[in-house]
Amino acid sequence: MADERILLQNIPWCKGCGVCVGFCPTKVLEIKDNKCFIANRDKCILCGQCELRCPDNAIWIGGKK
Amino acid sequence: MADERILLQNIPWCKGCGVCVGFCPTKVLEIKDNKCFIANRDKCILCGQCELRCPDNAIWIGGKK
Amino acid sequence: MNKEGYKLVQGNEACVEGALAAGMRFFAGYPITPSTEIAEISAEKLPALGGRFIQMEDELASMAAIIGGSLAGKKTMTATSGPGFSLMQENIGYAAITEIPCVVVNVQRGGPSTGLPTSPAQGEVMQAKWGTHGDHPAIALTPNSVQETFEYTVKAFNLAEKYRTPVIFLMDETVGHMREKMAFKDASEIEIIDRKKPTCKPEDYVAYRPDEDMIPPMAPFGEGYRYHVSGLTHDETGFPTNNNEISEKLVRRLVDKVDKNIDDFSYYEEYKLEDAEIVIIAYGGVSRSAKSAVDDLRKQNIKAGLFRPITIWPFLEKQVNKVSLNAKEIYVAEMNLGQYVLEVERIACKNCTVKSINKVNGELITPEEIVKAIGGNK
Amino acid sequence: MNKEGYKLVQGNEACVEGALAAGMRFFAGYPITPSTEIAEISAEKLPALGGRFIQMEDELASMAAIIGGSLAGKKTMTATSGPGFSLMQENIGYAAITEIPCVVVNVQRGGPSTGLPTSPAQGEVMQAKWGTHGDHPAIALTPNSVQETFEYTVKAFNLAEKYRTPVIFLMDETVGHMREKMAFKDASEIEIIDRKKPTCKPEDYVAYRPDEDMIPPMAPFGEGYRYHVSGLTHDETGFPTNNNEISEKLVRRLVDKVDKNIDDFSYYEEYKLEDAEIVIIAYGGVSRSAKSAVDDLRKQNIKAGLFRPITIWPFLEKQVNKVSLNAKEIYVAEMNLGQYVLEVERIACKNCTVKSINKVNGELITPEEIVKAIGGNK
Amino acid sequence: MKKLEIRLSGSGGQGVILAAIILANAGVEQGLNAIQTQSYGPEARGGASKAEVILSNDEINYPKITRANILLSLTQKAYDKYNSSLETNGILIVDESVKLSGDETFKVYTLPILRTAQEKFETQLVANIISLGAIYELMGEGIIDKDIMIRSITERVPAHTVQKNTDAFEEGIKLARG
Amino acid sequence: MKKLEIRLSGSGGQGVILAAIILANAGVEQGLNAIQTQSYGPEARGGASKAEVILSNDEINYPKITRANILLSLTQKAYDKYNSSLETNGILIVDESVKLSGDETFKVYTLPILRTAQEKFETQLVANIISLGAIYELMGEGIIDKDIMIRSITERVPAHTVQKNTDAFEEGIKLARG
Amino acid sequence: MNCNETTKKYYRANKLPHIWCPGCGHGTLTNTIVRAVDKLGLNKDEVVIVSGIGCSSRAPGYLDFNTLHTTHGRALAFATGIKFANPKLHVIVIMGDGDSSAIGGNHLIHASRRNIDITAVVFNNNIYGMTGGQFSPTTPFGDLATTTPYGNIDKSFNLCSLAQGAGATYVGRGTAYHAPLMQKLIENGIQNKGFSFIEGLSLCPTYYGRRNKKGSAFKMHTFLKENCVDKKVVDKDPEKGKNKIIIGEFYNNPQPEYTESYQVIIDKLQG
Amino acid sequence: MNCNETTKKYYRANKLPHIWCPGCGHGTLTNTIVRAVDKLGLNKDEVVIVSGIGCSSRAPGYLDFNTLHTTHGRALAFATGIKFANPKLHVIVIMGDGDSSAIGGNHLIHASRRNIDITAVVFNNNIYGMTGGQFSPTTPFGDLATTTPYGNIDKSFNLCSLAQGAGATYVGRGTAYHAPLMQKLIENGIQNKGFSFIEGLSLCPTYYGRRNKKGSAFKMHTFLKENCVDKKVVDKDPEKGKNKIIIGEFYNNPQPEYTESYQVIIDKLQG
Ligand SMILES: Cc1ncc(C[n+]2csc(CCOP(=O)(O)OP(=O)(O)O)c2C)c(N)n1
Ligand SMILES: Cc1ncc(C[n+]2csc(CCOP(=O)(O)OP(=O)(O)O)c2C)c(N)n1
Ligand code: SF4
Ligand code: SF4
Ligand code: SF4
Ligand code: SF4
Repeated sequence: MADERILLQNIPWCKGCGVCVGFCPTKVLEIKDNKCFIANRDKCILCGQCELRCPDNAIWIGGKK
Repeated sequence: MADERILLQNIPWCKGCGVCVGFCPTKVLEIKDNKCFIANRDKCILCGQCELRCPDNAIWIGGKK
Repeated sequence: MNKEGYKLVQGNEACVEGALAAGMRFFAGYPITPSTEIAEISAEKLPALGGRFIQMEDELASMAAIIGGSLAGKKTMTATSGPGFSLMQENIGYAAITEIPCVVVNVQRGGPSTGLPTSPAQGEVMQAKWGTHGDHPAIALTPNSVQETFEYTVKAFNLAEKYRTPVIFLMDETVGHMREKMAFKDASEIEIIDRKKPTCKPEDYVAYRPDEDMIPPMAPFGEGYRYHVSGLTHDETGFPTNNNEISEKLVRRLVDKVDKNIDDFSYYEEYKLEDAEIVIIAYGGVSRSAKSAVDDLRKQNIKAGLFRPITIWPFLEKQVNKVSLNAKEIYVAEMNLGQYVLEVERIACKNCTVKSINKVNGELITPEEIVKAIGGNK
Repeated sequence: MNKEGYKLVQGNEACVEGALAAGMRFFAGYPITPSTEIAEISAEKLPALGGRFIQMEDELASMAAIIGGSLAGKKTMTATSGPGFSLMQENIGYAAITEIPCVVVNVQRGGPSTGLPTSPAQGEVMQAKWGTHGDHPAIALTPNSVQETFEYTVKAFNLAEKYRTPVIFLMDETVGHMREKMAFKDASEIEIIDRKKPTCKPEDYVAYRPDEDMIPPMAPFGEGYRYHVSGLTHDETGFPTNNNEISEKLVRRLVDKVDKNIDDFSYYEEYKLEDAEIVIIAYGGVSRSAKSAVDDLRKQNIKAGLFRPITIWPFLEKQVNKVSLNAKEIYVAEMNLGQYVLEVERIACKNCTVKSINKVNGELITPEEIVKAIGGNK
Repeated sequence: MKKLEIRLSGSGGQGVILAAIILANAGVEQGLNAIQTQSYGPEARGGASKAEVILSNDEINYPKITRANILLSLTQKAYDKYNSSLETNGILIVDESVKLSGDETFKVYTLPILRTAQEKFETQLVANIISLGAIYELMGEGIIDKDIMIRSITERVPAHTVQKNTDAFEEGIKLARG
Repeated sequence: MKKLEIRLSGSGGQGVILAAIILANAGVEQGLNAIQTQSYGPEARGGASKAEVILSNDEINYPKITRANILLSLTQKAYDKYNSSLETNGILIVDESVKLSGDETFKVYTLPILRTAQEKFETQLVANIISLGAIYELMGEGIIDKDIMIRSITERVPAHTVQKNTDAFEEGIKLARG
Repeated sequence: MNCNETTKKYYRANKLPHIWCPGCGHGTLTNTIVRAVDKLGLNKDEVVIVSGIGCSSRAPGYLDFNTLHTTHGRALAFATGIKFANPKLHVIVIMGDGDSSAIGGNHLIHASRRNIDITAVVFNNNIYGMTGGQFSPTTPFGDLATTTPYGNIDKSFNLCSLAQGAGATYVGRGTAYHAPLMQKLIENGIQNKGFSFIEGLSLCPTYYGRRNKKGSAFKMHTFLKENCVDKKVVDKDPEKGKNKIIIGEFYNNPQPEYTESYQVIIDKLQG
Repeated sequence: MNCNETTKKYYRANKLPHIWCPGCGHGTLTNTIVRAVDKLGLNKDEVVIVSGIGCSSRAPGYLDFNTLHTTHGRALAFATGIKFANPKLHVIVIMGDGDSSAIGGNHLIHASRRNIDITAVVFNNNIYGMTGGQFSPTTPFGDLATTTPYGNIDKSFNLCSLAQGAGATYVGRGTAYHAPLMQKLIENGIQNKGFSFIEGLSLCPTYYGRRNKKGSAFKMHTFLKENCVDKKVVDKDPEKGKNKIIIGEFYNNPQPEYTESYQVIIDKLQG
């Protein structure tokens, strides 16, 4: 059964610090216009590193919106 | 050559705490009227315990007055 | 206890008895002469009542602890003297802006600095109002007898609870250390005021939204009303803001809730004032000498009277103004170099002469000294 | 630096430059907005001059350290803001009773408590006089420009040294953080006063025996004059006493040496006062708005003028009285709920009406607000 | 009785403050107005110690003694310091060890208080209560009932010393009777 | 010139305060009266940041701006907050990313400041100095000499960025010239 | 509320984003506290979060508990009052390194000594963040700060040793990078009936990082990753601890708790 | 002056007798300082003695040096100012246990941390003497004091561990009974270029002794004699330290001194 969860963001909370970008093992994320941007959603392995590391609770793995 | 030194006191400084009395190994000292009193000067062996212990610098071994 | 219910009690002890009667169940303090008995007696009496005493590491911590204790729902007090009072100032301001009720007793001794630790003085009258930084409300009461110490400690708690503000109980060594008769009052004879609690549901609670009386209801931590408390300028929700309008409104309300209600707690004594041309103003220990002096002066056919503020802060403007309208001369007698007199002058000097009788030598001003200063014999 | 010798300088920086020019060689402090630059710039500049900067663990320690440093012979300073100023009070009283010169800078921000850390206010005017327990002397100066910050920091040191007393340099965030032109003065253009040292032999030195000017010469520790310094009430030798007469004499002298010499350091500015019927009294940042307001009012044919105290404590009784004799109305404009106005009222209310213009919202009072309060247009 | 001002002086540790408290307490129990004060000093340890009691039917305002009606001095230092504060026709009670200045205008009772304490009770600690007995005796009759005094002592001294102290009180009365 | 009031606004970290300081500094070097202030806020981080400069031949009393003659806004937030403070015939300089309300009465210069910084200089850090160039250009001639401006920049930016910043300044002038 | 479940449950999401700078470690550390509370299933109404003043001390404002933002350095003294007045409450104190160990050092050692049941969490970023980058008692020797323009000459505290030496009965150190460890330490700390001290190495890219050329927030995380070793590892092989920062659980030694000891007195006198 | 030679040389004999109670250990401990200074032959003009407030803190008044009696708890902060302003001075600080570790705890740990060349001597009588017998942070568990009428529930500090943990580079403990040891520790402390902490167990027969039925001053001396064991003895045979108070030199580990480190900066900038 495929994981129903997906990478979610709260863009206004994101400060573009790049911590998630650095930790993402599969290079899903990039910084664009000072915000985190999901550049390669398909590469996401739902490892949760971004969620664990984001100081701003601005990115997480959650139920499909 | 006999030790020229002798047990001396400054009575006004003495508070009669009895510490010297307790430490004197030869029972030279007594408390009388709330002051240290040299009851048995002849027993004094000039050990200096009283001087070392007196919190009030009120008794010491010194040159003959 | 004698037939009329009196007992010989020390002033500092009376303060504790009053506090316990008022419902104090938490005391945090740090020893300092001449207030130490207040801590010691609290340590002895509180636990039997289910109350708690803690000796903190210093006065900064003591003040912090009673604020914390109050927020957790207890009526709390600390007691100190000059040096400790200076150290408590920062957190007194915190209690003021966060509106957390508590009572701070200062048994005044000779200053400045370590000064004369065992002698009476009244050097902290101005500090009781101006000691902490920034504009803030100030209530301070000053007893002049053991009985009054009991009764006004109760009132100090009542005012703290009612107005949600720290109240300074300003004693002096004379009153703190003297023993005289005191009537222990029964709980039923004493008016006790408890802080207003929210009646709304927790989700509707806006922690710093004042009722019409300018005072927001206060929920103790732990009862389901989760809210935020901060010493930063905050809005009605309690969260920091630097909105100019809200900031101004907060500080003004804090001060107004006390100042505009002064009629509710204008405590004072008038003695032979009806026809007085010479009015002595005195408080605390000195007022006892002043009363004797009035009697002496009257014997010399000098129409003297006494106005004795018990509420020292806010200043009893209305009453002092009235007194000054009928007086020729006002003499303010204080064990300091002239503190309360500054406020008296401000209000009264349009109407009459204001003079100062001061003493800072570590002794209570005597009736003779007052009589002499006023120009009577003896 | 431009041709006329001006440079753009921040107020807090000017304070350090003034201090260095005055001879400050020791700074102890603890960071706090909006005074922090004073510590930072001191840290940077002192060692090259052989001076010393130390960041202490808190403000209690900072105040203690500058007293210690001064006793060891250095000119010392600390800088803080409201919360830290409250914490320094106990030891400010210690410096007062032991007569150890030092300068305490308070760059005022919004209070009470943590309040509005980055906004201007003038909430510590009364605290600067009454913040520590017991009767004590108080000198406080208030600059209103960067240039003046430089110059009056020098004077603050001079007064501390001359009168052997802590001097409060009461800035506000407006002045501390603003940048404007400032002329760096050459050492030769600046009057520098150093503390009076004993000229007698060590064995004849009586540490607290005042000369005729009420001030005892001061020997730094380590130069052969071994003596005792205590915050207890002491006699001329510096040793504790509870002799009533000596105690009274000490406290009175401490206060008198300052109060009775007020003519020596009555700093103030008068602006268009000659024919003024409406007098604005303002100081620090607000006085700049007040000056603009005077100009605006004059344009509307309202005879307005400005009296600006730079010496805030002791209160400039003589000058304010004179001003009040010619004025119809005095308006005291302050970024607080009315502090300096209390003293103005005390002195002036016999002679004219005294009104208050207050603002505690975290912003500088504007010229318009003053004009409006006075009843002018705009 | 309108007003009775009593000063008790001695050296720190002699317990004159406790004696004063017992007396004031008895005054209150008797239904009088009573006030008790004492002087502390930073240097009080070992120095002169002073306690005061005012008894009165009327309200007592100024809480300190202006001129004492009765002065107790257990030590020379205390006597030297306070004897001038006794009113002209007051009563002075001193321990026999005190040397008088000689120009006393008031009634003087020189009593062997300290010696009695040591000899009869084998402790200096009761000197204060012996003194209290003497004061009580000389204070005048009918001001405070004796059983109230005894009760006051009983309440305020450590439980295991009650008997000794009430005995000392009686001894003080005896000494004063001469 | 009697008095020129300039407000620079943007978000925290964009360096508008430094730009203001450089401008005020140049004013003083020019021999003018100049005053520079800024607003801090406990929440300043990330929020709107504001700096002000007043230049005048006369003494400057009230140190804050009443109505700006020139307003720079680098962000929407800053524009929204401050645009009402510009005087009717003042000059508004905004980054192209800012959406205008549309009812501007004043002269508006919409310039690609942030983009230019990024594209030409590969760093947002010079946006403030580009803005300064634009302000300088639009401020009017003869108030401050250009070499004084350049010197002021040179003195106040980190040594290794002087060239970049003076270039940015020139770029700003160019942008404003259109 | 657009956020994950724990955030929804424990944060005052309408107060977000918080004021911390981009990449500030304080956000990550705050999350470790939230997760610990969640894990233990504490009743939100009975949790009190107290802080002093500083960047770190802003944390309580974002958390949906009973929250108290006090004066600089005094958080533990306020917290002591709360806990002693109502021992049923779970009291967690968040402090900065300056807050807890410069101005607040005395309260730290005394709360430790009393062993009062409070869990103290220090967000240690080696600098005073809120006031713009002055050195703190934990700034490493030689480092730059606005008040050490020539390099820091102050020795720095080992906060864990200090707290343990003063009497804390649970002591551990985690980091913003080692978030799971940090969470576990906090859970254990809360469960310890007594004073628990947990140091969390944070990171301040804005002041400490920039001035000392530590690179981006991510780079600072990497530094923590590479330079910290768990005590357990070092215990086995001390060589591995050389020139490293030791993290992990240092001390866990329950002793009589203050409010309980006092309750014994109350019970005796009332009983 | 009717007294022995050291007293004559170092005391302000006209201020004697001091105010301490009969048998108070503070007098004896003060003498150990005087003898240490004498032994080292320090120039009296260059010796500064600083104290806070308390019975112990009255000591400087009796000593013929540059003497400073400050505010309660702040002695080390004043002393830091003195030493830092004029590093040539020998600064000795005398404090009580309350003075140094209750209200003054923060300055103690920070002076220790900075390793500034000050010799701190604590007269530890386990009680607040000056204010009449309240418990202090060193009052043993269970003991009586006016503010612990039902027995003390506070854990007590080990002052030496606290100072050492905070960074003091010389640490030792003596007692009023072990006067010669005490003197030696002080000598070593003064010679250590850095912060030295010496605890001297004192005795307060008046408050601590009386309330806890410890008997006469002499009996209290005897207690110290019988219950203290030197660290050296315990190091050899740990059994001997069981239930005893350990005394002696605990730590002697010179490190860069604060005023010297600062001088390096001055020299570099002026250089
Ligand atoms: C009494 C007092 N002194 C100083 C300050 C100023 N101040 C606010 S926060 C702070 C230090 C912040 O550093 P830290 O505690 O390490 O926390 P961080 O901001 O780094 O998280 C200081 C000095 C204050 N608010 N109150
Ligand atoms: C700020 C302040 N708080 C309290 C006091 C009162 N006080 C004076 S000495 C003292 C404690 C004395 O105990 P300790 O330091 O152990 O010394 P000791 O008297 O036992 O030698 C206290 C609480 C004070 N003087 N100042
Ligand atoms: S870690 Fe969070 S705040 Fe930082 S860039 Fe990623 S989503 Fe944005
Ligand atoms: S030890 Fe000293 S004070 Fe005590 S009795 Fe002996 S001589 Fe007197
Ligand atoms: S200044 Fe440092 S500690 Fe403060 S929010 Fe920014 S990164 Fe975090
Ligand atoms: S009270 Fe105790 S410490 Fe103080 S002098 Fe007396 S015996 Fe010594």
